[in-house]
Amino acid sequence: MKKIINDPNQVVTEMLDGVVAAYPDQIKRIPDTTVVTKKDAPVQNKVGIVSGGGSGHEPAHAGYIGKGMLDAAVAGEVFTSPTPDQVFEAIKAVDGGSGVLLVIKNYSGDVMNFEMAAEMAEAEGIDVAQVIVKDDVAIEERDGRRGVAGTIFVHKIAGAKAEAGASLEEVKAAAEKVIANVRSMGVALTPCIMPASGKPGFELDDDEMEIGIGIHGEPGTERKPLGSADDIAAELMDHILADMELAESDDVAVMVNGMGATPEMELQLVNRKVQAILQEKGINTHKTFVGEYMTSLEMAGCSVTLLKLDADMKELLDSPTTAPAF
Amino acid sequence: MKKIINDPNQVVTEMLDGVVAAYPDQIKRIPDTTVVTKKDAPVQNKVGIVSGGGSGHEPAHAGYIGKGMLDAAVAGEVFTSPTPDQVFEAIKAVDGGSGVLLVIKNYSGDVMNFEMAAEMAEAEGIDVAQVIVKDDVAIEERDGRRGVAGTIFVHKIAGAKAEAGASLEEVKAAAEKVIANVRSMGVALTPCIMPASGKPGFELDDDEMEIGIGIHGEPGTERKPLGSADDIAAELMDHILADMELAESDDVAVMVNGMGATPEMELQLVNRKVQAILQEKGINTHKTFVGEYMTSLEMAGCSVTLLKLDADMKELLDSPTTAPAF
Amino acid sequence: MKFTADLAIDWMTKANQKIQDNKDYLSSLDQAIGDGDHGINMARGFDAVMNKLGNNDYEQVADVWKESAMTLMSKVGGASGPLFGTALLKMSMAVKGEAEVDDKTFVEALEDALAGIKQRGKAEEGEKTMIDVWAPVVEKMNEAQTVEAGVLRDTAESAMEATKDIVATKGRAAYLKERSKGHLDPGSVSSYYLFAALAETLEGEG
Amino acid sequence: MKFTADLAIDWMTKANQKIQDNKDYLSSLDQAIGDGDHGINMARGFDAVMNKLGNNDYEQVADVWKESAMTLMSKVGGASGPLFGTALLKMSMAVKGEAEVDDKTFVEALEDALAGIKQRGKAEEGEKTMIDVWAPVVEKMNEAQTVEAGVLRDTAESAMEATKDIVATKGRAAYLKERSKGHLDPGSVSSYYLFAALAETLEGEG
Ligand SMILES: Nc1ncnc2c1ncn2[C@@H]1O[C@H](COP(=O)(O)OP(=O)(O)O)[C@@H](O)[C@H]1O
Ligand SMILES: Nc1ncnc2c1ncn2[C@@H]1O[C@H](COP(=O)(O)OP(=O)(O)O)[C@@H](O)[C@H]1O
Ligand SMILES: [Mg+2]
Ligand SMILES: [Mg+2]
Ligand SMILES: [Mg+2]
Ligand SMILES: [Mg+2]
Repeated sequence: MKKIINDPNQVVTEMLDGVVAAYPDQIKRIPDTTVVTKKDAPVQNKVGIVSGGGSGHEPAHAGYIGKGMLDAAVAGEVFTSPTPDQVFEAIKAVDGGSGVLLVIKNYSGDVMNFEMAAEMAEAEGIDVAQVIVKDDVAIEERDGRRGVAGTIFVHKIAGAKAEAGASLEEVKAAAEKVIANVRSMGVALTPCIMPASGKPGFELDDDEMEIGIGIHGEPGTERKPLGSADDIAAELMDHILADMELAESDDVAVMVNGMGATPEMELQLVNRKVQAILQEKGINTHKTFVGEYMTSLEMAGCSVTLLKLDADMKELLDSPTTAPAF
Repeated sequence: MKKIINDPNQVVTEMLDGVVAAYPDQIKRIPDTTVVTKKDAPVQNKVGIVSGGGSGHEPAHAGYIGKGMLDAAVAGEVFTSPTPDQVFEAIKAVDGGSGVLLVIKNYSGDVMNFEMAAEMAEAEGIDVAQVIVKDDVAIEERDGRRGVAGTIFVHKIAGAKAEAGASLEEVKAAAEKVIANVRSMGVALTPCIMPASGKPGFELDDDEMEIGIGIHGEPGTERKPLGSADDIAAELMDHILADMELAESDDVAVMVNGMGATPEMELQLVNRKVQAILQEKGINTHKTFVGEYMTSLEMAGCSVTLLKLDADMKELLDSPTTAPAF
Repeated sequence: MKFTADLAIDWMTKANQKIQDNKDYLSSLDQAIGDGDHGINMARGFDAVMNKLGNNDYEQVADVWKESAMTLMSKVGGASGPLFGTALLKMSMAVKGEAEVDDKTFVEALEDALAGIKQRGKAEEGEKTMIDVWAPVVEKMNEAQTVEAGVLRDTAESAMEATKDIVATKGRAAYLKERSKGHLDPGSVSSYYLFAALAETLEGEG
Repeated sequence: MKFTADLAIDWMTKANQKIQDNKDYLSSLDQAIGDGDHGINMARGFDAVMNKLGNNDYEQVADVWKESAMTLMSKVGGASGPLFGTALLKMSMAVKGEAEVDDKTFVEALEDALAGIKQRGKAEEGEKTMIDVWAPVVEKMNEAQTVEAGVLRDTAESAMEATKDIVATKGRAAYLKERSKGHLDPGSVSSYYLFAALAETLEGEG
């Protein structure tokens, strides 16, 4: 395990210290928690947006805190969803009287822990709504799908909606619309190593890749010889497009997301092919994001995300945010 | 060599295609060159800023094209400085009548190729000035120092100055002021592999790191057992601070730059310690940048950059830019 | 049976021992069909439980279980944290106010725990989760209306082993579909440790 | 000596051959004390030169050298591109208008090339760069006022080998300071190939 860390059991709390030290004017930490919030939280009469999950996906989720995006992020241990008490702290910290939306990635642990926190908050009279992101088409059944990089689009669009003064119900509806229209799929070239165990999550031969990988190194759909950038992009796009209803002249947002160790040069090669495929189909790319948005520690690989946009979503996606990672 | 690429000899041109496809409203490519420019270049009566160098440092340099930053970036082959004819194309494309500043990283090859381009441009009556960035304190002699991540601050501040309508002389002076006040140093945990050769640039044992590494994998100052995040940050800061005159209450900008394969979690751990050291010395961090700004393909490691700021530089650093990577 | 607060603490102590001893094993099971953190999660949680229990006095079984439940809930995380937390919380509610818990009440408490797990996990028997250990154990105890160490251990052990043959439809292993077969469910193995620890506590008493 | 355009092409062809044959070797030399691309750079450049020369007719030596110079300049990049480009450009300027180049003019051309390299590289002899091959070769030719194959090859070869003992003060190897000792300078090795190729061309003629 070759990592720039101190104590493997302290990486989460130290990472949060680092984030707060990097953006002290924007982000603060609730003492004795693993919750970071906007400096000016709670914003009165604005719906608060809380997201979070296991750590190891940086810049998710703390990097998306900012005006027009998240109000708080809850960090669990590496790849382990945070506990209800922590999520509850986040909810309390960002409720400005208009209620709080929880953006949850679809993993049993995340769903349970966030739900329990929601129950605790409701017991204290805080209005809470939740949405569950399930964008990973590597899983066939829609309800079993994992939440991966598409989550960032949910943060952005729900965050913009909340910033515009919408009600909790409206913000939730905006988030649900993103969830209904976003699809992702990923590939890994090398595994990631959890600091606490020091062991790779899986093994891949020198000439192999794993298609359909999860962001915690969950096994994918197929293991096969490493393909070219064009082949990889085409394969991911095949799966994604097969699951979306996209017609000529439709608008999409594209995200080519690095898993942690893949250089941007390679992400741009994937993007090149993704855009070529879209162009060939007459689909219009409204906006493209190439970079590391939802990572898996030092995994090498990438994911492709498409979000089908309507006029409303375009406006919300394009509206400004101060979140450092967007 | 485990890379997401197509033909190893086509990575540069395909990467540029990817960048243009990602930001088609902002960036265009000059046909049959490896030059990308602002979509609206040349901007009349604004000093043009051209940078560039070998490829493999993405998002440098194309990602810094935008209003308030670069007007053009010239991409050489991987780790090989671009040729004079290409740089000349860039100069011609961005000259809006007020002259062009070349931001050159201090490598023999870069200096020679850019200088020859400058001569060609001057022969055609274009006003050209150049600055040479040498921020890497791993090299003792100031004039022999490499240009590394500090270059991004030169782009930003010179770009903002040009955007504000300053003359070529003034823009050059702003760039020189950054160069005089910026210091960097890096560390590598794993080597990078050039696509064309398929071979790692150097070898490191499983428990070793190389302090003072160059961004092309040039050997550093010391090879030793992998230290903790705190130790690494402290060592890089020691070298940097020993070379700067920083007094209590001075303002700095901080960049913790990933070399390509290092997850942001680790960069934040380094940042945490960097900020603690600054705080202890009473030095004020005006702004912090944590992420991948000047990479070395898939090298694992990071660099730390400090820029001492005065009021002018702060304003220029803080002014807006549309560059996708800043 | 007269299950006291001291026995409740003894149970948690023995459970902790097994979890810590098998931390790497549990993680390796989770690595095969999940994300490899189950041992780390459980070890962190039970370590915290031991810390809590060691620093306080408890009159009632319910207090021990409630404290353990809240600690697991706030320290384990992942899927197993809320589930083990809910189980112990439901048990503590079922025995509230009783200084000594008899067999009948203990069985009722286990039934409530199972119901809590199912509800929280939105899962049923046969989905390759810890429910596949809890359900048969509760069923056996319910039939006998007594909590007997040998039966407890044997039932939990064979149920745990039987999870090998199940195709997962809940939790992370569900992503693997058919490929999840042939692997033990990590949460079922830690549930087995819990019941085996309980059996030892009861035997030590008997 | 009557050095013609055909011989100039023959020289470039033989130089290309050596560069391509030793591409990996040159890169490995550069990997030791630089960034590992010297062979790749030179091979790419000379490949382009061959392409260019093969598709055109040339009357004068100067035209061959100028075309080669411009091609190297626009295809090699790095430090070596502008230097070899400058060298050949200076040579072409020195022999401009002459259909056949005699020894005296050839030597003058080499002198101009060396001056060009020094100026462009802001470097002198003894800094562990290609100058450490060019300078002794030019000096020897200048003394003799004739370009003799054997002398050319031997001088270039021993000069190339002598770069091993130099501590670099220019180019990427300078970062290594004392540690650059014991390694050949890659640009000096490719310069040696250039002169060895010239020697073969002259021998083929003689
Ligand atoms: N929906 C569910 N209902 C019941 N038990 C579940 C459910 N999902 C997961 N589990 C149990 O949790 C265990 C995994 O726990 P753990 O690895 O700690 O959490 P995570 O899966 O979040 O990493 C599984 O082995 C399984 O027994
Ligand atoms: N300033 C200089 N003057 C003369 N020759 C130089 C200078 N800098 C580098 N060289 C030569 O260039 C060679 C390296 O070329 P190459 O590897 O192609 O370029 P780069 O160093 O840019 O990667 C060195 O071996 C040396 O001979
Ligand atoms: Mg987990
Ligand atoms: Mg080079
Ligand atoms: Mg797990
Ligand atoms: Mg080189």
